[in-house]
Amino acid sequence: MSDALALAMKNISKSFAGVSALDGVDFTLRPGEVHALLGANGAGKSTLMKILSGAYAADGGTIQVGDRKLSIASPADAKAEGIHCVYQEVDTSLVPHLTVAENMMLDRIAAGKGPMWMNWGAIGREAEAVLARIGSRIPVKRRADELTLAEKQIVLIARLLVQEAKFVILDEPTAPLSLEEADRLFGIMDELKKQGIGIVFISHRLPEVKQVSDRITVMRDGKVVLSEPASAVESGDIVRAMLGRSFEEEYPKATVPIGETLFEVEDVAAGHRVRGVNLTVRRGEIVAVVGLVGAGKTELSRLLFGADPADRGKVKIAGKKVRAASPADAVRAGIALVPEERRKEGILVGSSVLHNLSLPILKQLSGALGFLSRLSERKHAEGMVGQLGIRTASTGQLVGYLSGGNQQKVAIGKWMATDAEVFMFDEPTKGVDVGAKRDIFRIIGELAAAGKGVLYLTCEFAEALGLADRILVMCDGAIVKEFARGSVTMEELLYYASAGKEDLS
Amino acid sequence: GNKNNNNAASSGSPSVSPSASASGSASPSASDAGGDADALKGKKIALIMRLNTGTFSAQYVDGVKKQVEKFGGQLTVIPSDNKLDVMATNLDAAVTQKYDGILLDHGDAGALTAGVDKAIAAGIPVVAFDSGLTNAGVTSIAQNDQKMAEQTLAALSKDSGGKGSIVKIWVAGFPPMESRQIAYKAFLDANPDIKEIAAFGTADGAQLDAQTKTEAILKQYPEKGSITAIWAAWDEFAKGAANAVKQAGRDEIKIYGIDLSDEDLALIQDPASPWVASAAVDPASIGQVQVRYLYQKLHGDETPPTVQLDSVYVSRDALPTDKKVTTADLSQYVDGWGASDTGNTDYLKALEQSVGAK
Amino acid sequence: MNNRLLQFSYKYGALIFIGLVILFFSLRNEYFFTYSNLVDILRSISILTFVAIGVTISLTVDGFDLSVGSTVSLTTVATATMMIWYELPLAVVLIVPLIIGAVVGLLNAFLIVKVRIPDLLATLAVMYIVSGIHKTYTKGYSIYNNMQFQDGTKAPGVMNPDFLWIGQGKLFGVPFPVILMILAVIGAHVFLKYTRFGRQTTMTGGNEEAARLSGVRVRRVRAWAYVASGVFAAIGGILYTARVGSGQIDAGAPMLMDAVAAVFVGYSVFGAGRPNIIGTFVGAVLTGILINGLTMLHVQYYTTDIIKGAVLVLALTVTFVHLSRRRA
Amino acid sequence: MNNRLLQFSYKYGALIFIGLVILFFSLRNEYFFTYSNLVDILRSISILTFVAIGVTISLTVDGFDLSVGSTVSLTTVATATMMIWYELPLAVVLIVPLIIGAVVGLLNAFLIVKVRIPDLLATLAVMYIVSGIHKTYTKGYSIYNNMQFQDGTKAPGVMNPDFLWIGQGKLFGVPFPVILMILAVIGAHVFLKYTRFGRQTTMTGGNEEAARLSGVRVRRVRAWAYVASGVFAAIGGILYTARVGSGQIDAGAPMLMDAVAAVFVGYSVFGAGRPNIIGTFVGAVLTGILINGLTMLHVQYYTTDIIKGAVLVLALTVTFVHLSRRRA
Ligand SMILES: Nc1ncnc2c1ncn2[C@@H]1O[C@H](COP(=O)(O)OP(=O)(O)OP(=O)(O)O)[C@@H](O)[C@H]1O
Ligand SMILES: Nc1ncnc2c1ncn2[C@@H]1O[C@H](COP(=O)(O)OP(=O)(O)OP(=O)(O)O)[C@@H](O)[C@H]1O
Ligand SMILES: [Mg+2]
Ligand SMILES: [Mg+2]
Repeated sequence: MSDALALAMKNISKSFAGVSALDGVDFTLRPGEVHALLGANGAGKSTLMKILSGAYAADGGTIQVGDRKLSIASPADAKAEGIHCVYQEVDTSLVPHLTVAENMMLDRIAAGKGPMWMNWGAIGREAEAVLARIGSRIPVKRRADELTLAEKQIVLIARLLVQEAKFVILDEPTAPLSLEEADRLFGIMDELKKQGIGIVFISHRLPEVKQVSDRITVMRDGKVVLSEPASAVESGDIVRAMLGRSFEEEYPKATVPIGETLFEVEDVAAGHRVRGVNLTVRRGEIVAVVGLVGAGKTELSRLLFGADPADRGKVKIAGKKVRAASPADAVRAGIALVPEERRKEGILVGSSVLHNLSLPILKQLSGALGFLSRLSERKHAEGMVGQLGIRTASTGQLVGYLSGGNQQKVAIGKWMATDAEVFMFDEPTKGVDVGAKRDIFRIIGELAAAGKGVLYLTCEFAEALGLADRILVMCDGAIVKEFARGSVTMEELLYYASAGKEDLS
Repeated sequence: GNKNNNNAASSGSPSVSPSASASGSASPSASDAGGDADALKGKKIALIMRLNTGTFSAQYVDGVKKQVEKFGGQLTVIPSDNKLDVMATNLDAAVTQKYDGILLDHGDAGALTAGVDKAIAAGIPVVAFDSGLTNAGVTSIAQNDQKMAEQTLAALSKDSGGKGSIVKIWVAGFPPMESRQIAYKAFLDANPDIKEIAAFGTADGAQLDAQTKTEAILKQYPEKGSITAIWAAWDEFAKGAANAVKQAGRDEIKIYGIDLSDEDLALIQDPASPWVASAAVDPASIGQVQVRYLYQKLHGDETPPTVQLDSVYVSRDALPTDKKVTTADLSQYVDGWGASDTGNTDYLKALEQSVGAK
Repeated sequence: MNNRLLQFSYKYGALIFIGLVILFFSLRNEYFFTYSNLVDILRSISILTFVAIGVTISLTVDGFDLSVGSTVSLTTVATATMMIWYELPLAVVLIVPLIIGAVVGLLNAFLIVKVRIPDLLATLAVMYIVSGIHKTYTKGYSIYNNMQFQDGTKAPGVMNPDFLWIGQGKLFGVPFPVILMILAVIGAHVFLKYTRFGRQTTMTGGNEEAARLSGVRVRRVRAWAYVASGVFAAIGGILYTARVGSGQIDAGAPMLMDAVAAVFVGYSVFGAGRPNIIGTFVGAVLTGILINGLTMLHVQYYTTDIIKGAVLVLALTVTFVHLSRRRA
Repeated sequence: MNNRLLQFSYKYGALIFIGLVILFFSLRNEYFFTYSNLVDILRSISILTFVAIGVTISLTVDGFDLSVGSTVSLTTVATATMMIWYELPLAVVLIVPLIIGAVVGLLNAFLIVKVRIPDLLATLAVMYIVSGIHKTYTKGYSIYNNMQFQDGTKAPGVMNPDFLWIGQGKLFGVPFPVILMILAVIGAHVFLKYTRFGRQTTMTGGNEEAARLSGVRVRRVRAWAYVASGVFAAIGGILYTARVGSGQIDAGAPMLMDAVAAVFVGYSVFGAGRPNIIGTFVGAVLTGILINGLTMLHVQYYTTDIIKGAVLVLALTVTFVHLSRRRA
């Protein structure tokens, strides 16, 4: 593990349309180490790694291995140097209508190495063998668009094994994984480490970072602010470095009086993904639905919101039956959903903050003949930006240019002025930094205090424990257990989420 | 619109006078006409067209259809959407499907020669209109495009006293258009006092395009008298130009067109319309004559390789003002229109009677 | 390059370009820049503009409508036959084509929104069907005053003069189709920009799923966009008939591509980079100016095509070079 | 409905449908199912198939190429003028059009890949330009043997008989264009499916970003797809000239929509839901069969359009109802 073989990025800078994203960043990765790269949203982690893997070109700086300078102008160049990356968004790396096997061999087909002609038989066998090595039995002939998120992640990691990777970048690989699946991933990472492969590991989950990494580098605002061996830093130091101030994780749920029953769900089901869910939410109450990834939380929220058709089930708001055949019906009945896939479903990245915020309340903002009042629209947006602390240059800014956390605030903010009584949040903190996270918790607390009902769907058990008045555990499409606030531990939640119905003995 | 290729066929060879050809082949006596008539009944005839839009085509098809029915046959119209490759294919298919006789409307020698040879080898007679075919055994009927151009241009020259500024609306790319251009050029050379001040035209959306562009030219020459006349080489152009001139109130400008359908005739008759004259062959009688020659071939007669149909000049002066005329009754007012007996024979007349009797 | 300059060229490039074209033609020909010629140009693009507004609306919800050309053809012959074959009153003559346009739009909407056939595929199929219907209906004949039928009888009717006035008349010295066009452009622009339903339309085009999850009834919005497209094409068809005074077969076929070209030129107006009504209008005006001006310069029609294509490339290059710079 | 049945109908629906159509026509007309008629059908679609293969390839990388029709027109007149105006040797006559096709493809590629104009917009502009060029080149005249020029002189050349053989000759009793077409279909299919570069093309179309990040030179791949599209259109143009024996103006214009329709029908073959060569071929065959068969049944040509549209709707409905079910 000498530094002569280490990969070093020196004095890297990059700006987008005049806005600096990276400013003189140094970063070193040694063979056989796991180097965690941390930082708040928008700190520049992904940008740095995209430069390393050739997806972006740096404005300045050098990349070298030992004393040898590399010129990385394209992903192909990076791969030729043995640098491979699993990007944050798995879907950007898979070709949906091709098979698992082909997706695994993507780089090889792309690289122009190997035979001119495709031997589909041999490719399939090789793919099966590689998958077996990491304990997966995904059928290699299945189309990539038929896989679950976790399976896609596995395919991408298997793809690394097909290559002769020397350096591997994993950009938030665990974000969509359950703890179990994450553990399996860590096993695979260990395997890679033993082979002398250097790994960059990006994650927002501090405990797992401490568990797996050898070294930790923290970025803030496009600069490196901390770089130490993992054993030498405490979580507190890391958070302080990320935010530039100290921070106590807090769940600002004020105790509010819980009112009468507001939201009743009876026997809602769709296929094998949601199998007859019953739940209630009362006024002022935050009910968390926790479960591993793929438990069916997202699907449940979509069914309740009318985004997908349910096979059966009844939904009532304040005792009145709701027939939500479409999201529009649900909105009219007083249900709001902040969906999990923020950029695709929560906001319109190509539209302004103003237009995003006013979309669900256009009716309130328009007068006779449906003409919009531009003045009240602007006032509303400005009020919301102030109230939620959305950081944006102006309300005319395109939402796509905001950072992840601020995008999420827009996705929440658009519902604030509606008549919604029931707010559903699906993984609202996914990929959101701790600062923005706290803002979001505060907003949720305020909603509860205002007598709304909140259904909070998450796979972050800690959030549920800190925030919720009641916790429902979901496993394999069904609610298997219910706990009141303070009557359950993280371990119990994990047990029921993964094992299901049997009682803990 | 109609597109033919005179260059290869008709213009080069002397035109056969209709009466000569008719008498040359009309040998059978009336007595065996009855037997012949039965043999000629129930024929399956294919009419393969390059293009089938607009009133001119529709009237032509009508002429063919009526005549075939009068002979007791059954007609299948196979248009080709202005695609020559499709037309060649349709010809091949008609041979494969063993029609008794094949009529071609427009097209192009290059595309059709091979297919026509195949048909003739298979014993299927072929009569073509405006196709420029020179295969042995084919009778090619053609309208005289140069003459139509000459007739209208001569009238233009006469009406304008041999001098003036004219606008030409014309498009290349279609053999009949190109023939008309030849006459036009000769005309300009021969009349140095007549000047072309603008020329345009496109086949794509012909009518509206002609209208829009005529408007532009009218604006460019706003003084009354600065444009003497418009010569439109195709009735689609004339219709558009007439609209533009009429709407601009430039009643001093006269329009001369070529080709004549019922639709055009109505416009020419309208005293408010600037379109005053046209030259054409009656589309229906083209069809009629073509069918007659095909039946002569079916009868086993020798038919001439080319038949030139002379065009007729039709001007508003010749038309009545008190009633609407159509191409069907135009022959009452214009000599040489319609009522053509070209290609008729005694046995064909007998055949018609025998079919009609049933 | 200077950044401000680039920004400026991006936003106003298309307009400046039109200005230069007008200047050029005005210098080359004294009659070009006259009131009556300019009004002529506007009148000449009125039909195209209506069709192009329809295309713009369907493109706004990210749906390409290839069937507008055949809708123009169908409504053209429908309008003409109602007067000439059946002598129906003016009101009927005006309303039925609009209904036809709406029905074609609904058919498109049904295939795209319900059956979920991608827009290009569905509207291509409808294009064939509608085009077949209009030719079958008239048996390939053009429709004109007292037209002659195959059986020797004549059609009883003629074009209603009030109807023709729609295409040929003037109001306060301005051709009526021009007035209609300007009203339509303003109306469509105001609608898309300043009304609730218009906003929902643009937002649906921006990201359908996100709009749906914000409570917008996106299927309804998309359906209405196709209906609007069909109705605008139908108005185009009515104007066409009134302008040429007869019902021509296949009249609308060449209009599709011209309308699409106008909409695409419009992408570059104010640097929008997306379909927008004002841009479409500017695109149509540019088309009209080019055809008029080049005709006065006696440029052959085929050369006009090259110039049209080159202008399109130029306008789009300015816009998209800029857009992709901003993105990168 | 039974799920297996649905799955089956989805995969084989289009093929079964064609089978039924063939059966129907065979029963109705004794001449339909004869060797010579079937061969005629294949020959009739050979040009269309070449153009459609080009469209398929560009659609494979998710790029719509509207310029193929005008490329056919340009290469048609280029081929004819080389023989008739300049009497050039056969080799030149065959190679130059291919180069022209490639150049048009490169122009498209440049605008789309470099300037980043969206595909539809760029190829529409190129369509106008190429169409203008080909008409300007011949001044709007069609090119035929010893054609007459405006100045009264005549062109020196005629079509080369060897050249005509390409479009009209037979090899082992099979028309040569049919042989060429079959080779092209097999070649393009094998290329896309079994070669590395072919897979890179499919990958790029499936997810450009993923392909790029895997090291595929996606810009190069997309560029080549447009070049291929242009070259296939050029072959179509050569075949067209050889088939009709003259250089017709605007010959290719109607081919665009027909080719697109064939490609779209192809989406439903084997339930691919995306462009694929075999599907395109099947789509072209279906077009040929319908036109041939319906003509034999004395169906009016305008009705054929309706049927073509209806068949397109049917084929697409089966595919996309299924695809959206799977998605839901
Ligand atoms: N393509 C782009 N165009 C413009 N700005 C960009 C682009 N990509 C990233 N940025 C900006 O660069 C900065 C760094 O973003 P980056 O994605 O690297 O952050 P990150 O640390 O990975 O955050 P996260 O934890 O949310 O993934 C942010 O301000 C972001 O908005
Ligand atoms: N469109 C679909 N087709 C097939 N399976 C699906 C589809 N959507 C979801 N699933 C599967 O249904 C199950 C429930 O998924 P869902 O997204 O609701 O889970 P979740 O608990 O919300 O997890 P996540 O944290 O990933 O959102 C998972 O196994 C998922 O892979
Ligand atoms: Mg990131
Ligand atoms: Mg989820």
